[in-house]
Amino acid sequence: DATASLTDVPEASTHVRLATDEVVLFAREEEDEDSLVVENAAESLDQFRAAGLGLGQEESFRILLAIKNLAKAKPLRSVRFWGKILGLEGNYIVAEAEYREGDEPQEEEEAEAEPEMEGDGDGEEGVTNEAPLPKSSYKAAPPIPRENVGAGANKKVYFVCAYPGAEWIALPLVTPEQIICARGIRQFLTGRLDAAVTSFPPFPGNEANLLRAQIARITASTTVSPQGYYTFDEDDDGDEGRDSFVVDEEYEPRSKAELLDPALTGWVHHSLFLLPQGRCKWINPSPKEYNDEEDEDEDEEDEQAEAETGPPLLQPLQNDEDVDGNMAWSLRLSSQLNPTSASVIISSNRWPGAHTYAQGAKFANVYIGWGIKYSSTTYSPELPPMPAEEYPVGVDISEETDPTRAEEEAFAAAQTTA
Amino acid sequence: DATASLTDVPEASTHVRLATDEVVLFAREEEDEDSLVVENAAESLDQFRAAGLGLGQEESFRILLAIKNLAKAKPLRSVRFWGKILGLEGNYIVAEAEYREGDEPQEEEEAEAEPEMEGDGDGEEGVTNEAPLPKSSYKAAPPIPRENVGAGANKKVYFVCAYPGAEWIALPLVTPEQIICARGIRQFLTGRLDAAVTSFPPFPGNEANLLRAQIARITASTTVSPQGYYTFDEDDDGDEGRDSFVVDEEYEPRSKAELLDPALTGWVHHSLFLLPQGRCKWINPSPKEYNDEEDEDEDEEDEQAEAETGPPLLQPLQNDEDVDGNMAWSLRLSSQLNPTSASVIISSNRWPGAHTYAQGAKFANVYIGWGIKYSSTTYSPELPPMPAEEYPVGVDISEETDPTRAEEEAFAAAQTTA
Amino acid sequence: DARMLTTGLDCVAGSGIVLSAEQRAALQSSLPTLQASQRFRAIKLWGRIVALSTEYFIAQAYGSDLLDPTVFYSSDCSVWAQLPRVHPVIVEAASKIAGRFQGDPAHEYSVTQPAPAADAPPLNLPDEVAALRKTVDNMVTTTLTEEMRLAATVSLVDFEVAVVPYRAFRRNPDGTIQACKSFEGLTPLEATKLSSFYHFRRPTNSASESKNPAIDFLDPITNDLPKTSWSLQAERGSELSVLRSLLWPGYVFYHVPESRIFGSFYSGLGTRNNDLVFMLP
Amino acid sequence: DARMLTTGLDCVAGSGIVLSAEQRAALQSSLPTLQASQRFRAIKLWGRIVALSTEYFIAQAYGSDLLDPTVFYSSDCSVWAQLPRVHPVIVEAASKIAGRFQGDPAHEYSVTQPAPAADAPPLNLPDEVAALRKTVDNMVTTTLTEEMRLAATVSLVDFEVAVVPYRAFRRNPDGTIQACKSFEGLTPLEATKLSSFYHFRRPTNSASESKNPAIDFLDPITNDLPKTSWSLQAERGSELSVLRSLLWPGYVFYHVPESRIFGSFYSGLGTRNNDLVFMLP
Repeated sequence: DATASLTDVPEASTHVRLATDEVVLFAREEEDEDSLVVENAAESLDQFRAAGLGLGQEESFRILLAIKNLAKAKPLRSVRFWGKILGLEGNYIVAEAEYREGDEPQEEEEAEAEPEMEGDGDGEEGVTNEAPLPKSSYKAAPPIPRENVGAGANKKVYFVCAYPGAEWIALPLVTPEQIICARGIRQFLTGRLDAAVTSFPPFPGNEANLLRAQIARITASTTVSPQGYYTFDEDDDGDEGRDSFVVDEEYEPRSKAELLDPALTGWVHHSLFLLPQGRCKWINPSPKEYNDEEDEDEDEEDEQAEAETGPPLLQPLQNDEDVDGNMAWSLRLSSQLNPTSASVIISSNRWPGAHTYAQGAKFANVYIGWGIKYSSTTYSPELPPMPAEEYPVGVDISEETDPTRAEEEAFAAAQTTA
Repeated sequence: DATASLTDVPEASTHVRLATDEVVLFAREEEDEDSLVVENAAESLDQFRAAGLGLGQEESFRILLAIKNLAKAKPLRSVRFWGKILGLEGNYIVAEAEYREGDEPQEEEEAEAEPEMEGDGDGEEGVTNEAPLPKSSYKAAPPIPRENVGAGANKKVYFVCAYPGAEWIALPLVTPEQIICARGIRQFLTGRLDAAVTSFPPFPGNEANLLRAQIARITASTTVSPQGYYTFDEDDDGDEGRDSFVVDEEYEPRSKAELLDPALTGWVHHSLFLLPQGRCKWINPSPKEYNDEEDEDEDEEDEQAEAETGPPLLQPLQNDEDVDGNMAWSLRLSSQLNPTSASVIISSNRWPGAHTYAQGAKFANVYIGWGIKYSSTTYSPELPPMPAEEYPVGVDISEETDPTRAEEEAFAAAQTTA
Repeated sequence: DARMLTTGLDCVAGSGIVLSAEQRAALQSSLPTLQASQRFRAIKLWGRIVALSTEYFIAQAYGSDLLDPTVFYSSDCSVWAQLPRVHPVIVEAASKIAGRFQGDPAHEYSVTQPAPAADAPPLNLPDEVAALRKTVDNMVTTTLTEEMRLAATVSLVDFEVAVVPYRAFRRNPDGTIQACKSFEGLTPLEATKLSSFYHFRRPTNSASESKNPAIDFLDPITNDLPKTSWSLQAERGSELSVLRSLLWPGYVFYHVPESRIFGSFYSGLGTRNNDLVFMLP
Repeated sequence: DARMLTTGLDCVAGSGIVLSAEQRAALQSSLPTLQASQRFRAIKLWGRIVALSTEYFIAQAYGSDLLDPTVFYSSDCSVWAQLPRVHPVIVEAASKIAGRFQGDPAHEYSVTQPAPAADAPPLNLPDEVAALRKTVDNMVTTTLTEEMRLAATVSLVDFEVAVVPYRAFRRNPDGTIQACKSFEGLTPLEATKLSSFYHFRRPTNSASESKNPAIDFLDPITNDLPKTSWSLQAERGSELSVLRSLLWPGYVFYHVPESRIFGSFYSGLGTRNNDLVFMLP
């Protein structure tokens, strides 16, 4: 009833600005997709919606258009809708992409996108520079180098926007420290990428980095696919460390019964496990200088620390750890009344909001939620370390009680009388 | 805002009765579909909806359930959602089905469902029996026999219900007279199957028959499919009269460009043409008695009337007659912004509301509308025939002008004086 | 309202009127932008006219006069062009065009009608309208574009069949019309009666003998001829009243009783049903 | 309202809350039937609690008291069972259960809490509630079913986070609460402020010093602790206000400014976020 609310002349509202941004989505262009793989986000979201999950139809369609725009704007090899993370003041639409080989942004470019964060915990703004404080003698262990674009936790790059049609912003690469620290904190995101993260332990970076770390954790834990969909490349040498796979052209879709088997044998992880170290590929944290270009491929076996290992790629889910005593995954059909054309839905109980559907030869992952890992126990932040002792108490220095006024007076009287 | 309208205690409204009917749809049962082919109406309607056609999502889903219920209740070989016909007081949800061989209802059963209508035009109620009128000497031509279940215009059977969840009612078989008469009238349906049809020429039957006739006409004209999807059975003998076809297992989906070709070579009719005679298979209207069981197969060539022929099955659309000077079909893509996963939509301009989508190896037909054929010229109902002359004027009988009073007086005076 | 797009479309879906997610998404962006660009108070999607080679979507934007909208059209729900305002003689000529819209706004139609009688008062047409008319042998031939026909059709539909529920609007003493804030919706019983619906147009019956001129100022649709030029049905029980025009098939008005939710949508060929009298049972 | 289901769901979709066409179709049939079966004045879909092996859909039906609904649950949106009314001590015990709902209404939970001090006033529990509690060594162990936990959770969510816009309800002199007919929606500006939203519960602050007790009778959410236990965002510009609870993540309230459209939906795990204070920036 358009006419029922005709009362005031509206000012140019935020809504209009939003809509104007969105209008760019609907500009029509020649299709020219060649080899670029753009997931049909609207179709996947239709499947999720048929299971009572996901987002509304109009937003889904806008996301599809926004992702196509992203694919046009950047030299990408593939791009898909990763999910939507809710924040306190705004939300993030997240796209996962891979650059075309050779088109990865240069390190300088990366560095620009990244805020200062390679140091040890000075990412906190507005706290420093109050007065010259005594210098701590604490010397941090040298940071564990992050994985490069295309490898491990940085295998994919992530772009976020506040809503479909807003500018896509590339998130910085994630560092092991960020992942380790993100595991220890529970934090709502604000929706502003440049927001400071105020937490203990202090997070090495701003919200863009925390968001990226959470995406890395969620991705590592929840990107699953029907067993057999992906396979290792035959040409690849078959040792433990295989970290790439291809779509099996001969994949015969799993039956619904197989996918619904509570033993979870029908599903595998297709993202590398994130080691406690905060990397997917373990690196020896010896204090030697690493050459960034080489550390991935050469196995320098300085056995100073024990190598961490995780489950290999394409490992079935049945070995996944329980979530607070409950199964890690819940399985169901998308439809109870029309099972013939229903899809199978697998939902992570570790990261509520992460779902995967599989129907026929198609599947997709999505995450829609606050970016918070499930926990049934009440969170207690890590306690700050004990304060350091001020001075070593020894022969030269000992602590004494301050004299009382009576003692001082007695002392003064003694001096005078002496 | 549930709470915003909490004012009156509602009486048990029609709505509740409706909803209670619908609840039966959602009763869950074991799936047991064996060889029965039930079209996923919801999926087809999703495709139409993606093109801005069809019905709402919830109604689509209820239709799917209603069709599954129909499939359970009757011995059907296949069933699909045919469409929805709007009426003045109510609407018809129409399902098209084929009985399993041998499970066709007996003729008696048919006759029960059919109202009296085999006569010539006494289907009009409340008009007869006013006073004993003079008998007309007009003798109608013997009716052309209708086609049997499984043949021609009665190849499929049709079930209708007022809304999904309401009882499915089988429509009677259609007769050639009904089809011929339906062509000459333009009539809204009421939504009541037993409503009288008041038209000139008088329609031989009630609304159930008119509805069935319109369904036959729409089906014959608008059920089209991508060329190559269906093929003639190799085992079938290949003469002109082939009236059955099978799905080509090796069908390679037509490209969108082929389907969008304005020459319409990408599309064929897969329903038989309805001849002027009101049948799909011409029959010699000689007054001999026909044996219903034989008339289909034997070509008795009493050449008293010239046989009517129509285009054969699986004939491309490019030979279709224009519709009032415009092309008979309109073609478009379902989506302008996402052409890669769009479907091709072909819409009949002869029967507005009849649409077909094709995407990949799938296609479906649907009709949603008032059941009225398009016409740009103003309709004039057929004029009643000229009144018969009262008596043949001849030597014995001639018409004369009544004498005027003056003449009568003159005559009387003459008599008297004579 | 653009805001009520989803609700409204949900209410007309049972009549076979749906828009795709793509179209809805585009409208949700383009209509507010269009509204803001010219500071309209409100904008609504009026409907869709299905041409042979495209679909014309129509939007109406309102300033202060609810009965005098600015009309826009678009074939992709995204880029909008304003429709010309057409003179009544053009509307009259356009109403004589039989046949489908072609899909090309520049397509030209010629309409030939008898010229007005010689002793008729002069029409005093504006130059640009007069330029479209050519009189030969007592016949006037009007040449108009499909864009003009589109504009004429929208105004014809609005004049002939646009309806609102009783009490939803009031007339102020100065003659302006506004939404009635106290309107709480029709009762379920009222919603089943044609007499509860009124033409949303400047009343043709100016000598209204109504008792309450602030409320009873619109023409009731029950005066329409033929009497059954409407199909009023309750959908989903009494949760939704749907009023379909038979004169302009494709015009659907909806109202959720006991709520302020009402509106209409036209989705059709853009042709008037001149056969209506013959088509009724 | 069941009638407003689509509009409401449309408003919470941006928060990741959607229902399938199957679920909506089932609800459109089953909710009105449920409402009529016991002659409720209204019924609404309250939300969905996601258990490990199923989803519990929750509906609330209203008689004369808007703050005392009858609560139903269903796992298929079609067959509904009534939830028991649970005693406050059971609600209190249920609130201590950590972890997920299992999906089996008969699943039993045990909650052990310190017994009340010896000199505390006696609780006077009804027999059926007392039967669920067993005191051993100054500890009370309460045994309750998942169905009771479900009922307790719904009442906890309603008490702690159910909100309504300012002015949408009024209190009559007899203390009953009713929808305010003159409510025209919040202004776009008001809709951006937490102070425009109130708890829809019997006010805890009984000594209200308000000037207008008919309107200002509800607890403002701005008194909640911690202060930022809410995320208020404008979606689609200012066309839609969405208020998400951080204390009960999954509770989403929506309001279309300048309209009467408002409502809420809960879609979550059914667990309270006890870590909230640590999670704020």
